[in-house]
Amino acid sequence: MTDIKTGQISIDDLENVQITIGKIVGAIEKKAKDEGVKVGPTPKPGISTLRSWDHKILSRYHPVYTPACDQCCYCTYGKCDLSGNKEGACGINMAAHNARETLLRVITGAAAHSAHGRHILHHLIDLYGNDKTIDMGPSNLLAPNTLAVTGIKPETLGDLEEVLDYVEEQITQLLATIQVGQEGGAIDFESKILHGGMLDHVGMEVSELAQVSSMQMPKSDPDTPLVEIGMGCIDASKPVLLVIGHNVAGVTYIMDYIHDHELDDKIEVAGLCCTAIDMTRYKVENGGKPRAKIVGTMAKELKMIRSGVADLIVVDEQCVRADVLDEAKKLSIPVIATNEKIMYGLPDRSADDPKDIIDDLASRKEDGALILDFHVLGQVGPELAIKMSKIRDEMGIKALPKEEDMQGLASKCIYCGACEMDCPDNLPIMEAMKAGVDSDLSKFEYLHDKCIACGRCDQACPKEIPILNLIEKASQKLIREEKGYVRAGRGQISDPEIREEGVNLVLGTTPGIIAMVGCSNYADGTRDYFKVADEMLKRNYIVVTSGCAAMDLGMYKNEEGETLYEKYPAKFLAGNLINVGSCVSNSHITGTAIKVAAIFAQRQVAGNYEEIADYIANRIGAVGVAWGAYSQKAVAIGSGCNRLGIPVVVGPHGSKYRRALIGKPYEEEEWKVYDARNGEQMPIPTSPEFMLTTVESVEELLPILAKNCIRPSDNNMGRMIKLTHYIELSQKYLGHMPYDWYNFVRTETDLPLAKREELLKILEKEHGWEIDWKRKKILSGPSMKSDVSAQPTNVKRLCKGEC
Amino acid sequence: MTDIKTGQISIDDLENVQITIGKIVGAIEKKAKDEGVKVGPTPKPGISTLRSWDHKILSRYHPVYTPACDQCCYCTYGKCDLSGNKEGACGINMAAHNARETLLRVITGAAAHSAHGRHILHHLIDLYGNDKTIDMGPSNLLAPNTLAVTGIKPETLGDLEEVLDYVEEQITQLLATIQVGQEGGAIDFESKILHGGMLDHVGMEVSELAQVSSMQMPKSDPDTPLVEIGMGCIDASKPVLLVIGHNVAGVTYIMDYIHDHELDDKIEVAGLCCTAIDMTRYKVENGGKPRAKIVGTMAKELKMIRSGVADLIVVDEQCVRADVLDEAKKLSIPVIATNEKIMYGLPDRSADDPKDIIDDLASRKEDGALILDFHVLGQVGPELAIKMSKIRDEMGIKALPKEEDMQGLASKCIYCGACEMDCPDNLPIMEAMKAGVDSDLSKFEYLHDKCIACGRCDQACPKEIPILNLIEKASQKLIREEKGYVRAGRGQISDPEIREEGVNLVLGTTPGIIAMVGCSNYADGTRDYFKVADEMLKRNYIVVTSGCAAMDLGMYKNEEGETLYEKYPAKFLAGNLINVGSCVSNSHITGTAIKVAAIFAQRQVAGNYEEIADYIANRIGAVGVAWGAYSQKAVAIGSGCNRLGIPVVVGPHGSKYRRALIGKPYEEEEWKVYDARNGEQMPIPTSPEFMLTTVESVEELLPILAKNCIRPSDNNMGRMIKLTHYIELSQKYLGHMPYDWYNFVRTETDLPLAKREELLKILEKEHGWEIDWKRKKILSGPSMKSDVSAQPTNVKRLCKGEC
Amino acid sequence: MVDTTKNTQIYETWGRNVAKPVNPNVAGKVITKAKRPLLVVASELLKDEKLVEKAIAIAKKGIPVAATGHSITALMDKGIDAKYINIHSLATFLGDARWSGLDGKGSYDTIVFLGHKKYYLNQVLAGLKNFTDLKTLCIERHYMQNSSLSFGNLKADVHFEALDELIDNL
Amino acid sequence: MVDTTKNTQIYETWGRNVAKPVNPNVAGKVITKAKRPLLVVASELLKDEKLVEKAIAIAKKGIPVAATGHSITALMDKGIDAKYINIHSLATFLGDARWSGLDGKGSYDTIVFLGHKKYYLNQVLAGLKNFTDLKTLCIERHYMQNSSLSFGNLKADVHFEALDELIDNL
Ligand code: SF4
Ligand code: SF4
Ligand code: SF4
Ligand code: SF4
Ligand code: SF4
Ligand code: SF4
Ligand code: SF4
Ligand code: SF4
Repeated sequence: MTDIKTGQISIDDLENVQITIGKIVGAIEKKAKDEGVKVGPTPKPGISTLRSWDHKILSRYHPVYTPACDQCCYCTYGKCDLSGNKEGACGINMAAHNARETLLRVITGAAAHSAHGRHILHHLIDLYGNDKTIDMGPSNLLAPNTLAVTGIKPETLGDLEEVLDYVEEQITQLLATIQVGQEGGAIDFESKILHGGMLDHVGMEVSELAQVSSMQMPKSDPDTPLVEIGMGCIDASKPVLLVIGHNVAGVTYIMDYIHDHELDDKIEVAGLCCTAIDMTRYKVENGGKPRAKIVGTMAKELKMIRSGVADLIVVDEQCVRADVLDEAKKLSIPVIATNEKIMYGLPDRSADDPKDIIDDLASRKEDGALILDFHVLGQVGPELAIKMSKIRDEMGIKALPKEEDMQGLASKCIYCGACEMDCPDNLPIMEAMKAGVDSDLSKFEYLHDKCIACGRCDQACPKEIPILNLIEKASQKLIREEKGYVRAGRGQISDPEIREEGVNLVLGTTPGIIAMVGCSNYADGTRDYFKVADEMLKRNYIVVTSGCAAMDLGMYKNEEGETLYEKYPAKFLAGNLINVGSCVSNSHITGTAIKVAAIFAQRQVAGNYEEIADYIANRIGAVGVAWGAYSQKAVAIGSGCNRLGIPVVVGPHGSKYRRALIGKPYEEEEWKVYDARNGEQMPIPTSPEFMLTTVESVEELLPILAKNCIRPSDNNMGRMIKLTHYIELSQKYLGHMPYDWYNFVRTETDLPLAKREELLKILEKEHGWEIDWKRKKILSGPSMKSDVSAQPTNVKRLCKGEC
Repeated sequence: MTDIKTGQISIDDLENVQITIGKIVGAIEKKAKDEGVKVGPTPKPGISTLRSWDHKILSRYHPVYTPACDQCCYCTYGKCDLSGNKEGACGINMAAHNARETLLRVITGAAAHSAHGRHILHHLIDLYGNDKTIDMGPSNLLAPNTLAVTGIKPETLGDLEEVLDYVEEQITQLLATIQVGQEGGAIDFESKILHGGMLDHVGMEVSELAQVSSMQMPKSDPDTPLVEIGMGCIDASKPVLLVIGHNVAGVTYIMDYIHDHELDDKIEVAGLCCTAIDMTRYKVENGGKPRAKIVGTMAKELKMIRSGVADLIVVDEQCVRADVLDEAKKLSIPVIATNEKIMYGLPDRSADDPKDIIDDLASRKEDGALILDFHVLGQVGPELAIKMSKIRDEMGIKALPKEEDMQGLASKCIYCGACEMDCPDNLPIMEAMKAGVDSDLSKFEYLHDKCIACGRCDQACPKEIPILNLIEKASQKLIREEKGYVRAGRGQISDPEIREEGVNLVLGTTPGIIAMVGCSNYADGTRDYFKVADEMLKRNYIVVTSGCAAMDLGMYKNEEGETLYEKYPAKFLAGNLINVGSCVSNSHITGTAIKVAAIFAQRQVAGNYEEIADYIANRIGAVGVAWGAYSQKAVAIGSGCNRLGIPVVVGPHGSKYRRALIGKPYEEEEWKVYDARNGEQMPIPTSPEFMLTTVESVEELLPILAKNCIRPSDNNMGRMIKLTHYIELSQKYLGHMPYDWYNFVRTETDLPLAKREELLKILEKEHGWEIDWKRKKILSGPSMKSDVSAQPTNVKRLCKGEC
Repeated sequence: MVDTTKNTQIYETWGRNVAKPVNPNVAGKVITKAKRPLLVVASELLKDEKLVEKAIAIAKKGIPVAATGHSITALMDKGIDAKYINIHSLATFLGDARWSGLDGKGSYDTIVFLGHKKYYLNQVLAGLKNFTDLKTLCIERHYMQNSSLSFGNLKADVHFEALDELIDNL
Repeated sequence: MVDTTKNTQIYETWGRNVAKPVNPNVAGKVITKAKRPLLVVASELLKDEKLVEKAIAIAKKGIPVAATGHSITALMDKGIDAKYINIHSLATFLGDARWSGLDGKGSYDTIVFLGHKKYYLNQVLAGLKNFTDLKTLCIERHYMQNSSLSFGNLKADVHFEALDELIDNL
């Protein structure tokens, strides 16, 4: 037996040497132990390990299915008609099948993030080696999700491989259960959904740890620079290199090439979706200047391409329209695919001479190329963009219709209604056509912000009117003004910040964290999101954001002409607006909650998921909002939040996720927890009221956000603050006092000071509570006691006296 | 740097020790090298690594989409109407989306097999340790798929973990591409499908290597015992313990308990689906006696449960009806779930005292239990079955309707047609009802074999007539006679067998391998499959079978009262019938093809997938038939065959897989390969004509099988034999000479001897070929030369003079 | 009489069960015959003052109203029995025999919808259709295929006419 | 006249485009007007001798026949232009302008189906519907929703009547 303590091991000849992955897993766990990381009961949980925790969540938050289809088409026994909760040929019923469908979508999202993580990790290990230290700024708890789930405390890039091995194994296990003839119980598909969501956050975290550590991205930096955003900020007079996607690995070579060849001022590099965000984080650590501009979200992709401004499009992975190549071709824009996940059938030119590739694309001999070698990509990208700019100018490429053609195009409309029926939001296109005939383009302009540029109307129109192009042409003035600022993604919340703010969060004196995340499939345009953030920031909530949401929040200015990012600082403090970064940075949001449990509350993190989740569920008033969520990634992120007890709201389109988790406030028995001090049951407020639900309008959303930040652990000051916001927001946006406000009152000190007398009167009159009017005290009425030292928990074993 | 050559490594303190999975991967590859295994150009291929090979296949075999739905419902931008190949909101069109759907189903199947592999591997490593040697019988090439794909030559169970790490990583990568906004090119989704299929065979192989090596299963043994099969062979007078699923790990504890407690004669252990097959392989190595009976395929599940014969049902994973618990409950049959993938919402009793579990289930306090601890399972299973047998007898449980109630039930029918509309095969149920009213049950009996027991008719009937029960009751006599024999799965084809038979296969003198695999979703009952096997065996084809197909083939007897297994030996020789084993044993079928390339043709295997596939595609006349394929696993298996150039036929229900790969015989340019001797192009016969297609009836199938065994490498004798069968089968089943037989004639010696003159006349008259009648020689006409020393290849780089 | 049953064009399908198209008089009868009907209105109502009027007119016939989204803002102090509730919660509770309704008086049997986003309501209805026995009636401008009964696709003015006729039939 | 358009009940949906139900006389006209029709028959034909007769009668009107499955066995030596082909191959080739037809005389424009398994034909039709411009006409006993035109669901005797009427209209 050979024992090695330190140093590098190189194994030249493995004959008769027994090394197994399993053993190394054990070794790494042992390492954690040796470093004083006590590993909890559930490192690397399998499908069933945390099942009892899930069943606890699910006993309060009932799975509600709103099928996106009455049929199942998984196998050739089918299609099966499951309507009315019938069973299909394999015996599965509608409820279980919809849970299965949701699981499939959740693990698709988790796979997208994890596969992204695997790609960028391989790439960065190739560049910097396994020993490259993970550095996230002033933090000892670098990888909260990873540690809580796997028990592994990664310190180098190399350590992350094992983490992904685990995630991939579990995703494969879950994908297996999608196979016809596997799980039959809806409730156990639900548990698997939560498992998949949890894995997603580990996958995201790995991606983020790798890139922040290796790419000189900001590390827990509240003072990151402001980045220009909007279609209006792109300087079309320069060659424009447009990047679309989520994985910044390849484009860094382009950015470096530009910088090294002093082309920074000669070329406009702009991005769509999360690659854009990460481009603006690349090398801006310690005051670096962002080297790219942001165009916006997926809802801007087709608009931007159709504008014809780009001279070259580079795509990587995720949230890239499938028709980029076709659309670009029409406007003589070459496309370079740079990632195995999206290859568009393009010829693989990775091993070719950059000059040949540039020639073939510039001459339009080829519409595009697949380039997986980033050195080649780095050179081809900028040089081709410069070349194409000239060529396309000379060709006189015209993108949108000419002013003078607008009326004619509108006149072609036969008012068949196909476009409106096919538009995901049933936007009033025919009205715009009608007005367009009279050269009134204002109704097209009106559609611009509401339109998510999906292109379905174009596909539907029997007269082949380029509807989206009409909208965009009519909105040229708007678009020119469409510029704002986003604060570059700051990365993790640091340990000192957690130490400072943790207590306020748990006691409720900071009224809550509103995490505004997700995609751009809004029901009613982007400005809604601005309204939500503005309102909640004014009310001192911490607003955390990322990805597409973070971008859209930067597109608007308040009355003073400031964007929210200019107005609000980005520390982890009440009333701050924090852009953590791209989609994979969402792991910082759950990570923050875990860090509060770990750092403020000193809970053991490693391999101790249930206890951490239980802590968060009962004490941290955070609500996620993915108002425009459309992707499988979004539902994966949401499910990961849910397993930690963090509720998530999605906009109305989110109903197409097929499933929600909704509590029943009228079922008193379901709103109880244990007091860990003695194992006795105690009632809790009916908040969060849901784990996942849909909401129809932002006016409805705002009071819901305030209400669902209420937690059992609130002290009286905290509860008072939260209740004040709930009542005020209900009055402001729904025009009345909420019906259930009194349910959250434990004692008179929970009542908003200014309205205390008035509210006490209501409590007496309408709810029959007994009031001692002399002392202005509540004598009887509340169903809960105010006891800040109570230790609410859902987990019996965590109570004193239990195992 | 510490270098270790041999011995065990235990790493007690990993501080500053740099070990990475990646490095160990490198080390294992190095090990392979040191052992003289040359690793080829593509070990552990990523998504794009074998893309150029795929594009070669796909340029001849065109993806053909028959959508199972006109819509896409993947994300909340949708549902999108893609009809007419329109684009959805993300820009994907119908073709690409259908390729994506197929990919999703393929990787679901691959995940099912790989997750099964991971489960059983973990379990067996726990039992036997990492060092347990992989033993598959007389074979040096133990793991042909694994070696060809990954370059790893696994020798112990522990070696297999890395193989699964690779598979899981790639499955996750592929699953990521399902996410909205990833791949847009149908052709690249197609390449990903083939990648997924390839991974599936590695996943299956790992499962099989692990179980055969550790569970005393037959190892390349052509003389395995015959096992009783059929609902008729179950002795209902004993306690019946029924096992359903695919993963034999848990049930081995039950079998051992029974054996150790000398209960073998006191309890009837029977299985459905592949667990049944593997139960009959367990400990039958070297002449062991099978310890279980086989009931049959998934199409027997509901029939068997509804018969009420079982006293206990134990389920593991895959191909288990989702309603087992509900159905069993109605007949007071307790259900034990034993695998995380199927938990049915049952309470986890893994840590409980077996006695308590038995009490709770026997008293029907609980309908079932989840038991993940196999020691507990081993005890609970048999004891509970024995107990329940008595209890259920005493309760007088009646399952099927009584004879005297049949007419009454049939009379309830209002002839609404709902059942027939909902029946996957639109079986004539109303006719049977009509006759049933007159107490004529023969029409119900007629349905028995055609009915796949999906239960959809029951779900549909507004009068709640238990239709399936009527069918089964009417078929009691048939069912009692439903007994036959299956030869227990023999495992791999050994190296000596390959050495002996390889030349006949490549030259065509053994006319081909017909691999009859897959599930039981037949269009017209099970007897069809028997007909196919019988016909092909008589014609000296090698028939290889596995899983459900292997079971169904054992259910019938020929005129002499013999099952095919009794009639035909099980060596790897012309005219033999080989049951390799369960579903995961399908890896032996592709493995055999790889072994022919490796052992007979001496091709390098390790990490040399393309060359191996190219060899097989051009030289090995094998055709897969999955006549009743219904599952995602089946399409995964088929896709894996396809990447190796092995064509696959599925029955008509297979059209619901949405996609086929079909060649165009009229496109001459597409039927050319290189001659590796000089790089020149040479025409090839239009066979295989497809990589994946559907066929309507077995009468149509039989000539197709014969035709599609033709390969460029056939010598004249071989071609003559193949052509003879093609012509004869066309005449026998389609009533005429095939239209294209002459396309396969290169010289007069390719012509069937007995008919040579007649055929030469036809060639002269109808096709204008020039014949030298004196010498009976063809002077001109054929589009191909006969040149056995030609070396057909699709891969330019493999030609002499190329890199 | 307005014929509201003609144009049942749809963009996507859920399955083989689709809403029966109804005319306003039949719709009126369905509501009148209901033991305990509930009118569920939503925020799209606010886009047209006329629609608000119709909703109020229906409610005035003594039908309790669940106001989802922020539609309640238009219905307060109008002398009708309207209460705010989130529609996803409402749909969950509607299917639960243990829920005692918005007013504590027990469960509903016929649910009438007006003023909703088309795609959102169709999802909500998909849940009700598959997991409850409730009768659902959509009196929207769009054909709501997942309802039990629904108007077809109507022009705005025809829709108002139809609503008037329905109100007359209550 | 037989009305073959009434019962278009289906078990599952593919999407919003469904076959237009046609009566036999219209079906006859469609075939007659076709530039180059093709009758595609399949093995279910063999289950009923009468069906075979009808198929032959249609073919005798000069319509070439693709015999899929093993249906050719009933059509040989009947003086009609019938040729065996696998239906999945046929559907692939039908959509390919480069294919010159079963007889080398070029592509077809109207494809008539008879004697197929319902689920199988609907899949084949799903391909044709989405990826070709061909007109497809199903004269089956079952309503084939993925066809351009189709009979509704018919009883066996009505079906034969309808076929006769169609034949009379050729
Ligand atoms: S689940 Fe989706 S793809 Fe399947 S039938 Fe329904 S809408 Fe179509
Ligand atoms: S998985 Fe089940 S419900 Fe779905 S199509 Fe197959 S048999 Fe039907
Ligand atoms: S592009 Fe805009 S207007 Fe057109 S369908 Fe999509 S969202 Fe509606
Ligand atoms: S689809 Fe085209 S023609 Fe029809 S209403 Fe819309 S814009 Fe007009
Ligand atoms: S993945 Fe694309 S086609 Fe499918 S629903 Fe989403 S946007 Fe529509
Ligand atoms: S159980 Fe049999 S008869 Fe009933 S629908 Fe299924 S296959 Fe048809
Ligand atoms: S569904 Fe029931 S009532 Fe209708 S025809 Fe079939 S058996 Fe008779
Ligand atoms: S052959 Fe098919 S049905 Fe049978 S066990 Fe395998 S996957 Fe299941």
